[in-house]
Amino acid sequence: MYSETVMDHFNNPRNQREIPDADGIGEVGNQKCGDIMRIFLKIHDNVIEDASFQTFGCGAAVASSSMATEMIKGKTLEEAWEISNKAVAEALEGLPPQKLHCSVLAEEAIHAAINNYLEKMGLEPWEEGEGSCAGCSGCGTD
Amino acid sequence: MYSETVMDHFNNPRNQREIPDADGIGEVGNQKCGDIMRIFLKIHDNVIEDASFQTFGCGAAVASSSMATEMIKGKTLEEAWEISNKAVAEALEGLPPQKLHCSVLAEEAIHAAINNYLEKMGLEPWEEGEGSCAGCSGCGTD
Amino acid sequence: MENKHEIYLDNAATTRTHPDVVSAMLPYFSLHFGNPSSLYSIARSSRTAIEEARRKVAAALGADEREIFFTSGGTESDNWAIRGIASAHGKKGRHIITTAIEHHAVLHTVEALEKEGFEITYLPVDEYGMVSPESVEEAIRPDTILISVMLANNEIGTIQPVQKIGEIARSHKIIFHSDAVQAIGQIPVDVRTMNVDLLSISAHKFGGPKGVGALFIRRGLRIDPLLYGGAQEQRRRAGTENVPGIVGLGAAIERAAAMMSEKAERMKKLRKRLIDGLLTIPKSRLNGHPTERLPNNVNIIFDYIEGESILLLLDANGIAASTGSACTSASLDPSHVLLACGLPHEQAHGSLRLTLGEETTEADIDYVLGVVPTVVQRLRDMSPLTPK
Amino acid sequence: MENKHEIYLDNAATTRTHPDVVSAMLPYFSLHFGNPSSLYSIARSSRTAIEEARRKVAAALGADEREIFFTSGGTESDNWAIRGIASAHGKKGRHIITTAIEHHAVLHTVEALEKEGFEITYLPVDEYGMVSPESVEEAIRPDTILISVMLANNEIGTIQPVQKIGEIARSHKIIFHSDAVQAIGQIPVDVRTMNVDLLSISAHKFGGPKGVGALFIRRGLRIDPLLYGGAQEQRRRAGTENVPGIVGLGAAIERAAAMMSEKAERMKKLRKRLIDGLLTIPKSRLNGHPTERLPNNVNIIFDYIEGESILLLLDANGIAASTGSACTSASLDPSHVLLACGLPHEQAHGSLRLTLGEETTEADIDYVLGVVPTVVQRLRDMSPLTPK
Ligand SMILES: Cc1ncc(COP(=O)(O)O)c(C=O)c1O
Ligand SMILES: Cc1ncc(COP(=O)(O)O)c(C=O)c1O
Ligand code: FES
Ligand code: FES
Repeated sequence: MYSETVMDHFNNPRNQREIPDADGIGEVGNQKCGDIMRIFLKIHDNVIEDASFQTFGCGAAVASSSMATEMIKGKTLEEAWEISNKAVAEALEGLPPQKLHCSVLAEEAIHAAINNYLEKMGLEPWEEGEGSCAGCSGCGTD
Repeated sequence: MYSETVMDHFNNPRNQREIPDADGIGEVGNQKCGDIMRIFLKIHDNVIEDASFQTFGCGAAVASSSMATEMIKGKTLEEAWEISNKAVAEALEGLPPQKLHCSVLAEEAIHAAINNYLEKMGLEPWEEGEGSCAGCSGCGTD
Repeated sequence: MENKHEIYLDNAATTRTHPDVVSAMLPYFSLHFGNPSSLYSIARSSRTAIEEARRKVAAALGADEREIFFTSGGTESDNWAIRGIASAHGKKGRHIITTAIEHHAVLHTVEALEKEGFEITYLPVDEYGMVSPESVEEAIRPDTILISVMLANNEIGTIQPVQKIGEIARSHKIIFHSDAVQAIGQIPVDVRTMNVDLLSISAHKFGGPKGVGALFIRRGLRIDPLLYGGAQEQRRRAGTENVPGIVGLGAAIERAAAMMSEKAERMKKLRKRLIDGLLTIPKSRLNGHPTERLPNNVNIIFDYIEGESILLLLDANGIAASTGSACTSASLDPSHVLLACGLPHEQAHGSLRLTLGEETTEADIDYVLGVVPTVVQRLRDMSPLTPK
Repeated sequence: MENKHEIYLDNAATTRTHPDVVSAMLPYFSLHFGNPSSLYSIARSSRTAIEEARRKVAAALGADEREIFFTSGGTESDNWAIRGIASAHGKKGRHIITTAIEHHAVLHTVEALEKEGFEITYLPVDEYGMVSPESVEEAIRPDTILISVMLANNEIGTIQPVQKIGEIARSHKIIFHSDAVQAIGQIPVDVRTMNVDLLSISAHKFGGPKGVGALFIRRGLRIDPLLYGGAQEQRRRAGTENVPGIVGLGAAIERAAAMMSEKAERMKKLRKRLIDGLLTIPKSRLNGHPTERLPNNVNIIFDYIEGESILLLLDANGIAASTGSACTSASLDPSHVLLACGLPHEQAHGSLRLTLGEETTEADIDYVLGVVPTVVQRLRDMSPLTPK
């Protein structure tokens, strides 16, 4: 059911660890959905120098976290913010329809971590655009 | 679905012919049911000396006619009258439930032929007892 | 086969599962036996096999693979199509149009709905068993929600003008179901040109195994499930998938489609030989349409004699045939199809159906043509109806 | 099987069709392929084979053979039992009692009836997944027409007190259905001592093929068909019989019944070894009843980690297992059974079900006991829920 890339990121997750002195931490998801994702960012001069994750969730959730952290490393905050769940899913070579929400979770976790950093710095949090859970039919439809 | 005896009587019907100078002829059944049975009797001194049949119908109808004519030969009219459809079916080593009405048809045909003889002789026809189509669920139940 | 002479001419009742089809199925019993819904790798072959079969069925019907839903056979497909639409669209209207000559899987289903307050129009057929598209159009009411007309009849082989009926249904925005159980492998079936929304098929009628079939459901059509439970088949048909059966259905339909036109030509030649030979028997008549009929179907009435007796004597001569349809052969009822074609009762009890198959040879036909006249004569000698 | 290490511990999802069962089925595809409803002699073997299978199923259930009706599987049996009773007895009353932990084939069917105006009572279960007979008695109303309680649960293996529930149902003259799909071949099943009127089984859960099952219908019970059509199965279940499948069901149930008590003993020993070993992992708990459970069922929660991830890592190690039930593994829903047992959501997402089979060995168990702790540790390291 999962692509080889998903299985590779699930079996060999990149950046799966805590960053104890993280500059921004974002946690999203809820236990009812069966997915919780936490993303840690180390930020210097508006650039994400390091990123890591912790995830309670299915294979797609783990792979999405792993891929997302890889994708944002070295990016500016603006660039990272623009990484959509679609981009994560595509980088993973696709996700089954019922698992798309897991990539949405990754997008949200990045946003949450960036906003956490911005708030710590006394800045305005950025606003969510379209996308995220809006286009996702995961929760509560059954 | 049929016993060996049924198949034997179907494949080698006994007494299947007309008796041109029959003393009694009985015809029962109707085309709607898909079964018509005609029984011919040659009667001497209250005894059935010869019996024969013609049948339009299924394997069970043919076998029942064949067996019934065998069973009544040499019998008195009273004895022949008492031969029930059950006796015919038993002599055939059983009939499938949905084919029991075919043996009923044979009982009725015998009765009709005897009464036809009695009427020809200016006698009262005998009355049907229980049994016959009463206990049969063939016609019109579907 | 148990007899010396064994000539099987009841391919409309069921067909031999082709040995190649059985070979295709075999690995899915004991080797790749995983539940297709399972995650782990050993179940992946089951899932892949099902989806491969779905592609094959879709290709044979000109459908999209997401429009193919596997069932337990033609009966379930027919029941599901009709009840599923009645249940999902019953609020919009409670009128259904069908024909007098449908298979019992359709007729008894609409009769059950009749008891639940639906109104059913049973369209008549002409003497050849043909439904007229005009009669369909005339029967349409504002509350009509479904039209169900079979593609080809199982008893007399008449092929209906479903494409025209489909056009009419579509122009009135009414859902159109067709029972194509007898048609697959015999005549081209294309769900788009037919304009159908639902189409039933059954594997064992074209060299596949018994107990598996499919329902084509046009993309976007709203239909309720017949079987509720697990999330299989896009949540529309619950139950652990019959993996070997589905693989067999796929293999059989691919095979049947590939050989269809060649086979149909051969069947038509054999059919002509058989019909011409049988009609030399006095007081015999062909049932069904002379040209618009399944290439393998022969259905003949011999006056004065009854169907089951013919079958038994043919069987004694090693010929497997049927009268009416197989599923009613244990019952006493005359053929509802022949009655609808206007035949009287005694004749509706007395038809002989011979349906050829890919294994049928010219020698078989000639043997049959040698046997039938004797059998007919023998039964006519026995019948009180035969004129002197 | 595709992997090096292949340990199949998902026998509740489906079992390997036993090679002896496949051998029994094989002649009925291409050799004795006749339609059982046909008259002629070549179809006789099909008819005989079906009736022989019916005797075997009846013998295994303590039923009369005329009380056994073949279906396309457990799902159809459950749907038929419930909908057939609702339809035949709906005028008498529209209340149905079932439990919160039934299989979806029961739950989604009664939910569909709910939309049609039936009222459903979903009985709660205790923390072990056990229904109390008292709660059944209390739920009975004058308009109750059906009680449906499964014999053994497919996720946690808990065996219900169906005999007592059956007594209560009978004393109130209410029809009682039990889904025994998971019980056959594992624990004794006798329809008379259980006091059931209807009982569902499915062949592929005990070494038979997928796509075939049966419904026991007590003699004299009035029930409507689910599938309308031909006159098969005493006119109660239409459709050309899946002869090979039915033969496989018969062969499998005979085999399963013969080896049951020996197998159950072996399963219980292996189960104990597996449970004891797994519970040495910190923060782990057994779901389901400690003693009243299927001999082959192990269901464990490991705190802080999620089910699918466990499965994927076990699969990478050649172990086939499941979380929840197979048919929902593609969905996101937590287990409705574990929620009903009172577990919080994150735990209802995280159970590991291991169901042993006749091929399971002690070495398999020991291998699993070597793998699971590493997998659990790895996922706990990854989880934001794991306390430091
Ligand atoms: C036209 C038609 N429809 C439906 C069916 C039912 O198919 P099945 O017996 O496979 O359920 C049949 C054959 O029995 C048929 O000939
Ligand atoms: C308890 C229970 N009931 C019903 C079913 C449905 O059986 P099937 O998948 O054979 O239709 C299953 C298994 O899937 C089951 O475990
Ligand atoms: S995060 Fe719960 S479904 Fe999208
Ligand atoms: S004679 Fe017609 S059914 Fe008895």
